[in-house]
Amino acid sequence: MVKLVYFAWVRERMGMAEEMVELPASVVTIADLALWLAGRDEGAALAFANPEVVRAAIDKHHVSPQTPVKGAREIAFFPPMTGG
Amino acid sequence: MVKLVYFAWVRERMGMAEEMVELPASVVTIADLALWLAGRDEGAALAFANPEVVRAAIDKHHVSPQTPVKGAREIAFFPPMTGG
Amino acid sequence: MAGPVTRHIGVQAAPFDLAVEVEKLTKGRTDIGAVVSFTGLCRDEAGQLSALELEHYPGMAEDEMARVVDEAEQRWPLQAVGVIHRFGLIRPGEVIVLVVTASAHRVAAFEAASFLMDYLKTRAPFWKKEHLADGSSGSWVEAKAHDDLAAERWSAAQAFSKG
Amino acid sequence: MAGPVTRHIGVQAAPFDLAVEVEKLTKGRTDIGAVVSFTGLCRDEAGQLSALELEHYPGMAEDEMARVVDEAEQRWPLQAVGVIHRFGLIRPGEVIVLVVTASAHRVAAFEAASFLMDYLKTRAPFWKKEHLADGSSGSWVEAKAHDDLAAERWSAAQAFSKG
Repeated sequence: MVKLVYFAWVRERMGMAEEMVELPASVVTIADLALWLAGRDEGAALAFANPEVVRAAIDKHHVSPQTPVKGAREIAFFPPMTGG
Repeated sequence: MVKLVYFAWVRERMGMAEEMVELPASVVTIADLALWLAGRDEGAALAFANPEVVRAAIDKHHVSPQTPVKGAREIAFFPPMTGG
Repeated sequence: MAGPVTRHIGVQAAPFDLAVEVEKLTKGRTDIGAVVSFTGLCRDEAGQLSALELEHYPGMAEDEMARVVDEAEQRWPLQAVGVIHRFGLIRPGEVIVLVVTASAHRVAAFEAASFLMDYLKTRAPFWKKEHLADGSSGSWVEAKAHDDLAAERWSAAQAFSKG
Repeated sequence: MAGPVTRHIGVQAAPFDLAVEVEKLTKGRTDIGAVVSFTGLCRDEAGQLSALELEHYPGMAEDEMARVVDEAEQRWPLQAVGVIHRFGLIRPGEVIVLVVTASAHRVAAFEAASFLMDYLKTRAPFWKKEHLADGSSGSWVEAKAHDDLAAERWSAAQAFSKG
């Protein structure tokens, strides 16, 4: 089981702030996970409509789409940051 | 008559903060004035020992050594600035 | 450098006070020559905006800010660094973010503060949503390409200096 | 820009308070997005210095600071600018100079503050004399070549942008 957390418009489109999921064996990278989530429902499809826009973090560190998800406890998806 | 004012180590070497002088006709530029002052006494000679180091202002505006002194009411000589 | 760098990192809902934060970092020290502060404030966008809502990723926000400060400390001879970022509802005229850098010399303080802001903008997990003056909830603020470029110039500078 | 630029220029013996000066320039405004401050402090040079004595050219100091601020306002879209320079005897840990810039955007505020400091260092008529901890009067601080270079890079930037 891995904890998924969502922020800003990714959270709004997913319709939730977080969830616990069991990842299928086919999900190896962050990009695989985004694609898998996008196939679940309409909201998720909208959240990941432009997957290259969505950023990800594993255990609170920024990662690229090619990063393997194996061993992750918490995976976050969010839009490009707009703080500061 | 023109007012001459001196600052920092130029003031210390000149032995005064200001004076009123009548400029001879031979003094046309700031460089001429520095040379003329340097010839007056030992302190002044020391103040203008390296004339290219001494900066000048006419009526509170920075000027170059080539600037004519004609019409000036107040001419200042001082070292390179070290404020800030 | 005289000992370790004083640092303060804060992620908070409450406003902060510039003078208090600068004082925290510099009080009683006689080796600091330059202090640069950057304060980011909420603008009303010519009256259209009633507030910004700042969402953040708790835990990661603090961690990422600490990593950005680590990097600044490695690049410049800093004596003190403070970074505070607020979250929650912020009204026009209120402060959002503060960066304070202290160094013996001014160029290090200026560059480090500018670097910290560029990196916070593109790496710290905060997102702004607009609340409009007409009562409606506006859209999420979009990231700006020029912010990415501003952050990238520091990588280029590093690559260059490493030759 | 919303109206004229708020400006405050001061040449004074008394210390100043960062928070008060920033407040003067920004209070009640909701169009400012970024405030950068630079504070220059007297360092004790590892205990060797007991004070700096700041001499200035009254009248020209204020005029020259105003001219430098004019130039900054022409180069960047500023909303407020404050520049204060102290004279007289200043002890380690005390403030010497303050620059505050406010703009809608952070790059303008950072660049203008950095420009103002570079130009003040090379153009404002102030001179520092050291008083040493052993009671002796030290020498006049010498101007640094790198300060001239720092100021010159802005001329190069202007020539380039006009090019």
